[in-house]
Order: sequence, then structure tokens, then C-alpha cells
Amino acid sequence: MVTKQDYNSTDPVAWCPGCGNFSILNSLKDALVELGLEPWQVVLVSGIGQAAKLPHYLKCNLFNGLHGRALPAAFGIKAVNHKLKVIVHGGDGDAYAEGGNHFVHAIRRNADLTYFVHDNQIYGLTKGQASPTTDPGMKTGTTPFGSYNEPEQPMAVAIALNASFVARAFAGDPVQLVKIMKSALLHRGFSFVDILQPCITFNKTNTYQWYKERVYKLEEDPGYDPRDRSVAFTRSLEWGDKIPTGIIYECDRPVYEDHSPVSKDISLCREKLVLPKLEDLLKAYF
Amino acid sequence: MVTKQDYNSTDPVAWCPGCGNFSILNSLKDALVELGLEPWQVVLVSGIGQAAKLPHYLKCNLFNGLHGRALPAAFGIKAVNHKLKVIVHGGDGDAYAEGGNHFVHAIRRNADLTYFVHDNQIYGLTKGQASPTTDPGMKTGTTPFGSYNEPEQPMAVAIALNASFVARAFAGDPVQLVKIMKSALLHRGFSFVDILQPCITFNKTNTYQWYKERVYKLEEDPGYDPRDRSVAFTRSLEWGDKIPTGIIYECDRPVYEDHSPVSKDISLCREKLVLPKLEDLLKAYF
Amino acid sequence: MINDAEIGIAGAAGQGMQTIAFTLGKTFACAGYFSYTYHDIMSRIRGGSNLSVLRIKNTPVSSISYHLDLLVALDFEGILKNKNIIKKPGLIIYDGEKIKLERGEAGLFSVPLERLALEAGKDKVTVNSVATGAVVALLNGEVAACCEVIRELFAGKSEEVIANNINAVKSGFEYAKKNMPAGAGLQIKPANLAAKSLFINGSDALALAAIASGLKFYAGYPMSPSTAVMEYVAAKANSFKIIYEQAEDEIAAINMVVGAAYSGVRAMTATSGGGFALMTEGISLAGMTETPVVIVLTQRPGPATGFPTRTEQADLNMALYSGHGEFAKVILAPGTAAECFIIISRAFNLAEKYQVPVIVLTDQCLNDSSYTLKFSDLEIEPVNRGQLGFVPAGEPYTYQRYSLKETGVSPRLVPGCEKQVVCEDSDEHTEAGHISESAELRKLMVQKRLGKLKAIAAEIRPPAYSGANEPEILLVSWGSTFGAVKEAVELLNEKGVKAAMLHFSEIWPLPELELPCNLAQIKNIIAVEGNATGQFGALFSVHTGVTPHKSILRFDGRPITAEYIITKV
Amino acid sequence: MINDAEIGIAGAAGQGMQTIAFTLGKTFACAGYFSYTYHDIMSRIRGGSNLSVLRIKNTPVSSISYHLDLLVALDFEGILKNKNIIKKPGLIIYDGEKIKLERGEAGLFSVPLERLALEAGKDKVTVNSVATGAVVALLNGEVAACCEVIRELFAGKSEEVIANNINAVKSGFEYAKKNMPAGAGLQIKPANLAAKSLFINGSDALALAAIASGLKFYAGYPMSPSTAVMEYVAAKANSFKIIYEQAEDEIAAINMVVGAAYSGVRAMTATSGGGFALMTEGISLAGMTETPVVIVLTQRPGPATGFPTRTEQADLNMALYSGHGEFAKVILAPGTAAECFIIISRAFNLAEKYQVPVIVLTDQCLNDSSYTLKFSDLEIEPVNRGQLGFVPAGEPYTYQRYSLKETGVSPRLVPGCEKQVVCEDSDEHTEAGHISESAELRKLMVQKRLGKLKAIAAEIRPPAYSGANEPEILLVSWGSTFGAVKEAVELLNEKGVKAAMLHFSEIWPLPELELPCNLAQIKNIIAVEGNATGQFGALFSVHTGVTPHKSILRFDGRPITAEYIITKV
Ligand SMILES: Cc1ncc(C[n+]2csc(CCOP(=O)(O)OP(=O)(O)O)c2C)c(N)n1
Ligand SMILES: Cc1ncc(C[n+]2csc(CCOP(=O)(O)OP(=O)(O)O)c2C)c(N)n1
Ligand code: SF4
Ligand code: SF4
Ligand SMILES: [Mg+2]
Ligand SMILES: [Mg+2]
Repeated sequence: MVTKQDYNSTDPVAWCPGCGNFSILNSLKDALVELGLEPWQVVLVSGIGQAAKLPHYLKCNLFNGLHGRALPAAFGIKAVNHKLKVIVHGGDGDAYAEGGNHFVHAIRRNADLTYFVHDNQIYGLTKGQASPTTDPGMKTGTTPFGSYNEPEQPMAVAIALNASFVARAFAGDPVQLVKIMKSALLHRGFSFVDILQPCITFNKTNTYQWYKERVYKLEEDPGYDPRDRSVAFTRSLEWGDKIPTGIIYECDRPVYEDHSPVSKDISLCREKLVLPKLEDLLKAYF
Repeated sequence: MVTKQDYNSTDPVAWCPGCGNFSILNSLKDALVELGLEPWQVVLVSGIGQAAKLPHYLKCNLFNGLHGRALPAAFGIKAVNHKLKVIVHGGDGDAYAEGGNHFVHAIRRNADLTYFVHDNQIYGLTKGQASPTTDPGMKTGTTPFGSYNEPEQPMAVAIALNASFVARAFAGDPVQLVKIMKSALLHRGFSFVDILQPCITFNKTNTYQWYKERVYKLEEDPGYDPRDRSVAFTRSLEWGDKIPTGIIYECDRPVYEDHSPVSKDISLCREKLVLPKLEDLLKAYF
Repeated sequence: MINDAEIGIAGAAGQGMQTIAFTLGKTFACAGYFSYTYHDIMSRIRGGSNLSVLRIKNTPVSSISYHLDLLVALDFEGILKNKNIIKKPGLIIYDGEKIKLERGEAGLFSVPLERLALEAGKDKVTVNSVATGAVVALLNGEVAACCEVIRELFAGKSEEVIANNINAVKSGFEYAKKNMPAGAGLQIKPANLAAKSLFINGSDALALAAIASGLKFYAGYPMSPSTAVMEYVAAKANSFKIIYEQAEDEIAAINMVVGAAYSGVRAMTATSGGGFALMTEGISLAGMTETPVVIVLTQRPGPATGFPTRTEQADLNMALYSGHGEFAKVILAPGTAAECFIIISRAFNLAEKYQVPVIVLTDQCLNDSSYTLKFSDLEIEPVNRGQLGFVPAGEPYTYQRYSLKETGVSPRLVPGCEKQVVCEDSDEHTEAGHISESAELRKLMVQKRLGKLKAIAAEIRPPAYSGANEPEILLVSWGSTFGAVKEAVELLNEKGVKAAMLHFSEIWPLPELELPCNLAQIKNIIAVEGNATGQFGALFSVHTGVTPHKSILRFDGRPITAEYIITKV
Repeated sequence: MINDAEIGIAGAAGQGMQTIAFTLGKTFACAGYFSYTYHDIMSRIRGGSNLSVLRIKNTPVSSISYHLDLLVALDFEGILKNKNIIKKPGLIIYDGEKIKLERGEAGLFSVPLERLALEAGKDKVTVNSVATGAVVALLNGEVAACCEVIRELFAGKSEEVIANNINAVKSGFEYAKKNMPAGAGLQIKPANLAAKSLFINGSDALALAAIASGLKFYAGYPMSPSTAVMEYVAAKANSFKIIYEQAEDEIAAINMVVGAAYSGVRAMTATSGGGFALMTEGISLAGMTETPVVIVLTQRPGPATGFPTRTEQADLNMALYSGHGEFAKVILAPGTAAECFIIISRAFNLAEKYQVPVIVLTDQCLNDSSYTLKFSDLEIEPVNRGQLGFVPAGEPYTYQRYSLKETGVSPRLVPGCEKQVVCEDSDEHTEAGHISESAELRKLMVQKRLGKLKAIAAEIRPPAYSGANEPEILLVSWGSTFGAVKEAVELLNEKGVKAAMLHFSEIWPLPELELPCNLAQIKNIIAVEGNATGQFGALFSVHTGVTPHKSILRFDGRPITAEYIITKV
């Protein structure tokens, strides 16, 4: 039986003490262990940023690629190596700024990947610049007079793109976080979780306290139906005094892997490379 | 008084006879003339594609840049040269695939630009490959077994991003098209119009006839309120037997130009370049 | 009897000149000739003025001359634009019932294309087949062979369509046989090809070669003139168990390909200059993570959008220095469709053996042109996946992706092996693949990554040398100009000029050259290339210490021809 | 009395070593010395082990030696990691009440930093100020001057904070004065600087120089080590009427900049290797549309993510061959913060005069280091906007953006001029800026765009030469290594070795060199650069025909020092 210790990594953690990322890392380990996955069955894929360092901090296969480009790399990895559990971690800049286009199209593709965005509403690793989710008015290194662009609502955008699993979690509530992570990991298709993650060093507005005062759990509202797209959209816009957490939207959609006979049930990388004969290939050209 | 002839260009048009783009070109000229704009007051910006050739076909300032990159170029142009009317034309591939990230962030920025997307649900210039709006199942050069990705609903995405002006038009209805174009051009902030444009050569599914049978006008529904974001979102998902056209969503949002004292009311490019004195600049460093 | 004929088919985009050229080319290839087509096309779908050029020869050919024996003009513009490249006397085939012409310098032969199409083919669209038939007649070809080609070409269409087109071909053939001006027919001396030939364009050859080399993942974004490679793979993906995906942009494409290669399969993408520029960050990623990927860069004239449907060889330097930082990469550049097979198979082998990105440089001329190949000439290097492992070895969780080895090449392992993990990292990293900030390790890792270049250079195939033994003129060339340069050398040799060619199909890392001639003694070394700054010439001079005396360059979007070279030598 | 002192400040990220180094550097710059700081930092916000190095000299200095006279250790790790670069005898300042140490090879001087901070500064955070004061004492500096610097540094903070920090400085100063080990104090011979100096880092210098040169539009995306340039412009944007925008990615940034430049203003962006790779398509766009843009490329070690916060000079080739297709571009590389002023002003002038993209190559070492400058040494080239027009001329609607001129430079016009339109196109185009497919026009346009290089080369400033007149050793270098190479030459000269330096701050297009020495006669030409493949050395050899006999390269992420060079000469 796999245990949490199995996931221990010897790599020294480079996050600031107190950072919200620690809880995400810990919750991920819990979720993986509870799902009975072993380190070698999992690939963590990431871009660049504080969040994107996570894969180094637990033992597992990892591909730590370029800022903003984790999703396409993850797609390539999963597409040919189906038995792997492919999990992507990134920051809000990684996901919604540099990687914004891949986010949109990964949702459209609906491959069986899980995407955890550590949303600290700031660029952490580069020392505090505005991100697409930075609240208006916030002063940062690159918005010295206050951020003015409309903050992106990742939940709403994902719903508009008909993502098959859309959830929000809060790093300050690891119990719910583990639960949501497990649901996301069990979901077949592209599952997306935006995790509110306090950056104690560069985001002095959206602190643990700030989030704590605002988050509430959708699962506690028995009337809420995450399968109603319109309802989910309206709820996804809620941001301010109250911020909903939990599974905001879910739908059944064909999964990427189901479309083609190739991607359905084989792991190409494990098959012996049998080369087609040149004669056969060239038949049409004689 | 400016007339339509003033907009005539001698550049030979390279579109296929019968292409939906002709109607868009003609409608644009009508809209510009009706708004009393002269060719030199207008800059048309585009990327690459059939749609993106449009700026060459009427007399005006133009910047025909890279595939997918028209919006950032347009932002740069407008930001320093405020009196220009900056209009961007592009195809669905240009806008939602290669340029997908800029589309998202141009909406967030809400600069005073107008974006006309010629949505033929196909890549025209490169001879017929699937685009982000291609209907599922359609066979194209790059989807020989049928397109399978969830088609993007540009209206829904724009509403999720709280775009300040979101409309759909149909190249086969030039009267409505001109009207919508004028509204978009008069809107202060980022106005976005997705124009259903038959590609008679490569899209044999979504033909003039196909669209004609489906489009209906929102303006004919007196109860429809384009200022209600939730309602607009629900309506924006309508695609199939019925396709709404007209202004789907509108809202009041601060415009990019209003945020900073610099971008508010000057055209930097017209100001004489007065250099700050080095001594003054360096004061803090002595 | 002549040795060589060149036929132009001119008209507006959408009129099907490429199909005519292909059908004729294949007909004559099947008849034992060498045929070759080049397409001079505008970036538009309908209208404008395009020209497809078909060359038929009794010896191998892979270039055109831009001197037409025969012009088939499907519209008036086609005559206007191309009459100055018609040889004298020359002949123009046109539809005199649609186009009114006064007698020009070339002979005119009106064939009522549209009328015959409507009569024999029952549809205006069979005009092309009528024209094809007429040309077969003028070239003294066999109409039956041509009908066979038509049948194959239309395979999948209804029997009626096929029959109509065959009738149209026959009708054009017969009309021409009966009515062609006296002495207008061309009789090409037969070539003695023992085996049946293939007729194939560069794009298909590249895609096919990749499939034959074990391609298992392809992601790309359409971009002329590379799109046909992608569409070919797309069409074959299911039959050959290839995962194929149209990406949202080129950045996604290269990162998908890197991901798939990390995951354990042979992966490739193809693009053109602008798309490649966008991929350069990803190529640097492949360099750092030591992930084997193959990128086909099909050049077109730049900068920026440039001439989307024309040809140039101006992206060599960009490819060579693509990506930030320093790492080993390989650059190969096939000279013909035939060479695509060996080159692509080597691209995958070199990529996997050395765990580096490999760039295959082609251009519109190579990709869009059809070549006649002998099957026996085609070569695929046997698969060599280098140090790729599929089963875990050693103590649990001890595998190190970047273990430092003398050769710089560490054993790879497919992720998902029991009790081992595979860590690839874009930061500078430890042997285990975790982020490191150590100066000492950095040095070792840089040397590891760059050190591979020496071993790769030793594997690079030497340039092709042909022509005179102690040449006075040495033409140095690379990539798709092979055919034109070879022809130029042959023509110069025929004229008694001691000329030779040194042609590079494998560009980087350049090996030590062992040449049949002494470079220092050659009076006139001329670099021939399709760009304006002489990029390969400069590389050659740094590498050999011998600076070419002259460059023959072409950068107007059109292919280099033998004559272009000879007049400038 | 010594001429030269080097102080290391070591600790974990977040402990404020950079502030200590800066405060001390400025204090001594104000006192008439030359000071210089370099920061050896990890890519993390808190923890790890960083080192800031301050060098104080009585002659100009812009390099460090990695030999510390004094180490201020804010944590135990800082001692462990750096004790081997402390000179003998050397001294370590540390907080003996927090860190328990046994006597090591260097002298130890415990200053109760935290206790003094709590007592005098009323807050633990004033530890840095206590340490600063202690160092001032050890260096025999003036505490009042240091307090002045602190006051400026904390401008904007409350009076209380300022007072606390000043008290902390004084307390550290006094403690050290009283308790320092006998003979531990360092007395640096005064430098005779007449005017007051500036103390500024490369990033600020670049941003300031751009503002002083008329920057009106900046768009960028954060990327170490370039981010400070962006943040500086952001902070000043409103005061200097600059439109500044944080883009969603580097591709957006470069395209915004190209748009703004088309629209008529001076526009710039800054990034590092990976971001630059993404911008290369946009650079090609600027080349094709002939739009003047300035791109600052702040190098860090690659490939891929590499070492995000360290230094390297390995992106020269990428910059030189960036973008697909062929077009003129300019590459400049300032050697010091002072040189940023002239270089940036020239970058804008060259960009606008020749309507080309200009790349300014810097690196982490230059950007993050602070330099002492004399105001009188700073130079800004007067603005030259070339052929930019603001008022329409000629018949209505006759302006042609790409009119063919002998020089290759066509008159520009700001769009929005009455009855004229300005058309820029990324396709090959006519003089009017519309899509063209003409072979003839293509040739002319390629020649137009590339032809500018000759005129630009004539304007490029020659390399800096200094040292012996008929040198036996010539060090060839470029960019930020200026200080280290100069120092190496001086040291070699002092030792009686006939050495000289040839330093390039303007890299491309290289001009004809007129040198005070005959390259062919120098026995030992050595290229010194911060990369592994000797990129500039190769360029130099192609250009001059003289191949350097040797390269001294460094690629472990750390800056080249004089000693590094001398031991390898
Ligand atoms: C192409 C490129 N551009 C910029 C960077 C610099 N960069 C690294 S991380 C980062 C943003 C970090 O913010 P986020 O993604 O929100 O992650 P966080 O650090 O907040 O977890 C940036 C801009 C880069 N590495 N590559
Ligand atoms: C970087 C880059 N990638 C690809 C291309 C090739 N390309 C040109 S237009 C186009 C797509 C055209 O489709 P769309 O934008 O829908 O325009 P349409 O032709 O349908 O109007 C593509 C892929 C390019 N020019 N640049
Ligand atoms: S900077 Fe912020 S996000 Fe990064 S490690 Fe520190 S607290 Fe966490
Ligand atoms: S290919 Fe389609 S979009 Fe392009 S011009 Fe023809 S009809 Fe119009
Ligand atoms: Mg973040
Ligand atoms: Mg389209």
C-alpha cells in the first residue's frame, strides 16, 4: 500500500515559509495516496513560477517545462502514454497570461488531464507583478498606480468553453482541497481546479484572512446544480464579499482519447516500434 | 462629405468570387461613410488570412501584421495615436487559435478598438483546415476523420470576460451588418463583432443557405436585454437550429484610455518630442 | 527526338494546373521517363496567375529551366504572363473558342477545351482532363497510360466521374492527334528505366519517410508550404497508429512534441519560418531537457509573411542559432524527394541517439515539387533508438535522467516504469533532474550537452561531390538546389569547363571534410544558394577556412535553375 | 592604506543583502570612491544562500574579484558557503549571539546585530542597518554620509522608520568602532573625484536612458533579469508621459511595440532569452515593415529556463540571426551602466534613421550591478528621428511608405495625416505597401532592406582599445565583461606583460576596423566571453579574417573576473 512517505522528495523546498503552496503540496500527496497511486504512475507537469516548482517537491515523474507551456507538454505526454496519471500545476500567470491560449484549447480538447492552478493573484517568482487575476486597484511592481484591467474569472471562462470539470478550492481549507483534488483526479477528461493560494510575500491584499472571510462551500447549498451551465455561469461571477468554492460546473463531454482508434486504448510508447514497410506505404505512388 | 468612392482601392482583390468577405468589405465602407470618417482618419489592422487581406481593399491607413497578432499591434497603434479610428479585421483562426491569448487580454484591457472577426469556421487562406469554430464532425484537411474538439463559442467567451460590446452579424445580411458595424464603431471601448462569413470554397457545410435558415435577430425580441450578463450568456450558447444575431451583450466598463493621465487625452505621436533633462532624471542617484 | 521537354500549364488559381502537371508527370514517369514538376503559385485560392511547370527528361531531373517547349494556357492572362519564357518556335495550347488571340511569336494551337469537356466529359470541370489528353498527344505519349493515372487520381470518386474524365482525356488526345500543327509534336528519346518509378512530391515524401521511420506523434499548425506534410500524416494517422493533433498555435505544437518525446515516442512537427520562430523557445527546451524531437522547417521567402507560397533558403542561420542558450542540435537538408527518406530516418535516429532536437530544412521548391524516384534508390536507416529503456533497472527510485556519462548521452527511460521516476527539467539541473544552482554542476551539464556535437559530426554524411576531378570551378550548394546545380555542372562539363559540385545535405554539425579535390587549389569556388546574404557560404568558410570566391544567389521567390547558375558563373 | 576593498554580504534571500551592499556602495561613491556591486543570487524569494559583493576602489571599477576582505554573514550558511573566498587574514562580521562559531581561518568579529537592532532600531528588521553601520566603521567611512543615504533610500517611509534605521546604523557603527579587533579596520586611499558621483544599476540606467531619449511607449512581460527595466518605466510612466503596458506575453509585447512605432513614437521592450525567442517572429515583422523598435535582451544562462538570476553572454548568435528571412538589424552591447546612456540613445536614433529593429544586449551582471558614474561622462546622442514626417505632403493619397530610394530608407509618415494613408505590410509589398507577388519588385525590396547595413556599419562606433601599443596579448571582448577585461589588462601591464584590450560595445553590423595595432602581428589574440562556444570570437574571425588563438570562456552563471582571465591567459 502506498503511503505519504513514498512521495517524499529530498529536493529542498524553495518557497517562503508560510506560503500557501505548502498546503497544496501536502493536499496533493494526500489525494494521491488516498487514490492509491504510486509515484511512478504519476507525471507532474509544470511551467515556470513558484507553483510550477511543486513537481520537484514530491517524488514522481516530472516534466518541468517552459513558463506558460505546461498544458501542451502534458497533452503530448498523456497522448502516447495513456496509463500515466498526468497532473499539471501552474500559477495564475503561467495559466492565464503566458499560457492563456493553451488553457482555452486544452479545455476544448478535453484530454484526460488534471490542471491545478495555484491562483495567488500575483506573479510570485518574479517578485510581485500583476497577473490576470489581480484585483483592480492593487499596486504591484508593474502596476504602480493600481491594476486596472478587468480581472479574469477563470471559472466563468472555463464554463464558457464548456470545460467538463470546473472547481475552485482554497489552500487554507485542506480538507475540502483534498476532496476536490480527488474528484478532479477521478474525473475522466480535462478537470480544472483554481486554488486560491495566499502569497504572503507579494500579495498583501488577498491574504489567508481575506479569503477565509469570503469563501463558502457550494456543496453546502443543496439546491446548487453544477450541471446547469447557465446557473453555474452566474454563480461563477460571484467574487467579492462571497466567493464560492467546490465543483462549480461539470458536464459530460466526449473525451479526447475517445475520438480516434489510436488514442483509445493503447499506450503507444510501450508498443514495440513496428515499422510499416516502405513498399506498402508507397503503393499509391507507383 | 466623404463618399464611398473615396474608399476605393486599386489593389486587386484576391478573394474567390462569391466569397462572404465581399459583403463585409462593402458593409464596412458603408459604415465608415455613414459615420463620416475619412480614409486617413482610419487605420485598419489585420493579421494573416483571407479576412486579414481586407485592409488592402479599401483606401485607408493599414497595418497588415502577423497571423494572430493583429490585436496587440492595434493596441500599440491606438495607445499613442488616439485620434485614429482603429479597426481590426481577422479570421476565426487568426482570432481564436493563433491569436487566442490576445483576444482574451484585449477584452480585459478594453482599449477603444473595434474587432471584426470574419468567422467562416475554417482556415481559408491555407486551403481548408479546421478552426476553433469548426462544427464537430466536419472533415477538413487536418481533420480527415471529422473535427472533434468542442467548438469555441466566441460570444460566450467574450461575455465570460465581460467584454463591453459583443455582437454577432451575418455577411448575408448587409443591412443588419452595417447597423451593427456602426454601433460597434461608435462604442467607446473594445467592441467585438463575430461575423458569420460563408467560405464558398472550403466550407461546404456552413453555407449562405445554412446560415440563412438559422439566423434570427435579437433586436426583434423586445424582451431581450443585452445588459443582463447571465441572460446574455445563456443566449450566447444558442447555436444550431437557431443562431441569434445582433448585440448580444453590452456593459459599461472603464475604458483603457481612462486609466492613466497619459493615455487620456493626448496623441503622443503628435507631440513634439521634448526630452527630459538628464540631470533631472538622475536626481535620485547623486 | 529530343532529350528533354518542358511544359508550362498556366491559368488562374483554382483552374487545376497542378493536377494537369501531376497527371502528365505521372503518366510519363510510368512510361519510363524522369518527370519533375514545379509550381509557381500565388497566395490565393481563386484567380490571379499561376504556372505549373512539368519537365520530362530521359535522365534524372529535379529542376526546371523556365524555358517552355509547350504552354497550356487556361486563360488569357496565362499567355500574357508566360509568353516570354516560351522557347522558339514553341507552341501554345489554348481554347480558341473562349480566348481570342492574334498570332504571336509562338505557334498557336487552339483546342476547344470547354466544348470537348462538355461533350466528352459531360461537365465543364473536365476541361483539365481534355487539356491533359491534348498534351499527351503532343508529347507522343500513350493515352491508355494517362487514363490509368486518371483512374488512380480519382479513386474514391464515383464511376461516372472517372468515366467522364477518361472520356475527356481521350477526346483531348484525339482532337490533338488529328489537329495539331504539322511538326508540333515532341518526341522524347525514351529513358531506360528498368523498374517502375514512383512519382511523389517532397511533402508526401517527408511525411511518408517519417511514418516509415516510426513516427508516433505529430502536432502542428497549418502554414504554407509545410501544411501538406501535416495533412498527409493526418490522413494516415489511424492506419499507422499515430497520434496526430492540430495545435492551437506553433508554440503548443512544439511543446506537445517535446512532451510526447519525453513520454517515449518518436515525435515530429513541421512548419515554415514564422511558425519556426515561435517554436524557438521550445527548441531550446528540447536542448535543455535533452528530448529528441524532429522539426521540419519548410522555408519560404521572408521576412515576416513574405511570399507565403514561394521558395527561398534564407532560414539556415535562424535554424542554426535557434533558441536561447547553447546546446547541440542537428540540421539536415534533403536535396530531393528521394533523399527525404534517408534524411528523415536519420533525423529520428540522430535525435534519439544523441537526445537532441533535429531540424530538417526544406523549402517550397522541395515540398511542392514532384519527383520521379526509383524505389531501389530509396533508403531508410534502420531504427536506432539509442539509449532508450522500457524496463526499470537498479534499486527502486534510483534512475537519474541526466546521469553524467563520458559521451554526454544518459540512458533514457520511458516514464511509467515500475518504481522509477523520470524527471526532466528546463532549469539547470542535477543528474536526477531537479533544479540546481551549482556552478560546478552547471559547467559539467553545459559540457555534457555541447559535447555531443563532436560525436554527431563524426556521423554526418559527407557532402556529395560530382563533376570534374580537378575542377576549376567548384559549386558549393545545399538542400533543394541539388538538381539545378547538378545540371549546371553537367552542362558546364559538356561545354568543356572543368566544373564540379560539392553539395551538402547534412549541414550541422559539419564534419571534417575529406574531399577528392584540394580546396586551396581551386580558382573559383562559388557558393550557390537561394538567399541574399550567402548564409551557407559563410558557414562553409568558417568551417573550412576557405572563403568562396563568389556567390550565386537568388532571392526573388523563384527556384534556382541551371541556366541561372551558368550565366552567373 | 589600500587601493581596493571587497566586501561580501551573505545570507538567505529576503535578508536584505542587496540593500546593505547598495547603501554601502552609495555611501562610498558619495565619499568620492568608485564602488561597484554584484549580486550572486538564487532564483527564490526567501531562504537559500545569496551573496552580494561590494567593491570599493580609488580608480574606476566595474568588476569584482571574488576575494573578500570582509564578509558580513547574516546566517550560518553564508559563512559556510563563502569562507573559501575570504582573503587571508580577512574578517567575518556575524551575530555571535545568534550564530555559534568556532574560530576559523579568517578573523571573526561578532556584532550583536539583532540585539542592537532591537535596542537602537526598535525593530528586528533594522538588522541590515546595524550591519551597514558596522561595515562603515570597519572601512573608516563616515557614518553621517551613510545616514544620508539611508534617509534617501527610505524616502516615502515614515519619519519613525527612517529614524529607527539611522539609529541602527549609528549603533552598528559605534559598536564596531569600539569593539573591532585591532588592525581589522581597512583604510582605502581616497580617490580624487572632483564632482559628485552617481550610483546606479544597469537596469535603471537602461530605463532612464530610454526616457531621456524620448521613449513614449513601453510594453513588456516580466522576466528575470530584465524586469527591473520594466518596473522602472512603469513607475515613471505618468511623470514622463509614457504609455506603458504589461502585456499578456512577450509576443503581445513585441507586436504592441511594433504597432506603437508604426504609429509614430519611440517604443521599446525588454526581456530575457526565452521571451526574446518568442519575440523573434515579431522582430522579423519589424524587419519587413521597416518599423523602428528597440529590444533590450538581458541575457541569463540558458538553454530554456537555465539559471534565471545569473549571468551569461550566450544569446549573441540568437539575437544576430533572430527572425526568419533576411533583413537589417543592429546589435549594441553596453559595457557599463555609464555606456547604457549613449548606447540606448543611439539605439533609438539608429532604429529611426534606418527604420530597423535594434537589439541591445545586456546581461544579469550589467543589469543588476550598481556602478559609480561621473555625470560628466554620461552622453546622450541628440535625437535624430530620421525621415519621420508629421505633416502630409504632395497630392492627396500619393504617399508611399516604401518608396524606393537609393539609401533604402523611405520617408516615414505618422498615420492620421490629412489625406494621406500609411500602409505597412508583412507580406512582400509594393512601394505603396500593398501585397505583391512580383519577382522583380521582390529583388528590389530585399536589396532595399539589406542595403541599409552598409550605411549603418559606417556609423557604428569602433571598439575601445586600451593597453600596450604593440601588444603581445590582445584580449577581444564585448558587453558587460568590459570592467573585468580592462582590469586584467591593467594588471598584466603592471606585471610587465604587453597586453591590450579590444572591446566591442557595438556588435552588428561590424564596421571596417581601424586599429592602433596590426592584428596579423599579434601572437596571442584571446577572445574573452561569457559563453561556452565563443560566439563573438567566431564573428570577429569571419569579419577580420583573423581567428583568435584562444578563447577564455565562462559559462557557470558567474561573472568573469580579472583573475579568471589572467590565470587562463
Ligand atoms: C517566456 C517567459 N517569460 C517570462 C518568464 C519569467 N517568469 C517566470 S515565472 C513568471 C510568473 C510567475 O507568476 P505565476 O505564474 O502566477 O506563478 P507564481 O510564481 O505566482 O506561483 C514569470 C513572468 C519566463 N520564465 N519565461
Ligand atoms: C505563425 C503563422 N502560422 C501559420 C500561418 C499560416 N496561416 C496563414 S492564414 C492561416 C489561417 C487562416 O484562417 P483564418 O484566420 O480563419 O482566416 P481565413 O483565411 O479563413 O479568412 C494560417 C494558418 C502564418 N501565416 N503564420
Ligand atoms: S513569493 Fe509568494 S508564492 Fe512565492 S513562495 Fe513566497 S509566498 Fe509563496
Ligand atoms: S477560400 Fe473561402 S474565405 Fe477565402 S476567399 Fe475563397 S471563399 Fe473566401
Ligand atoms: Mg501567481
Ligand atoms: Mg477562417
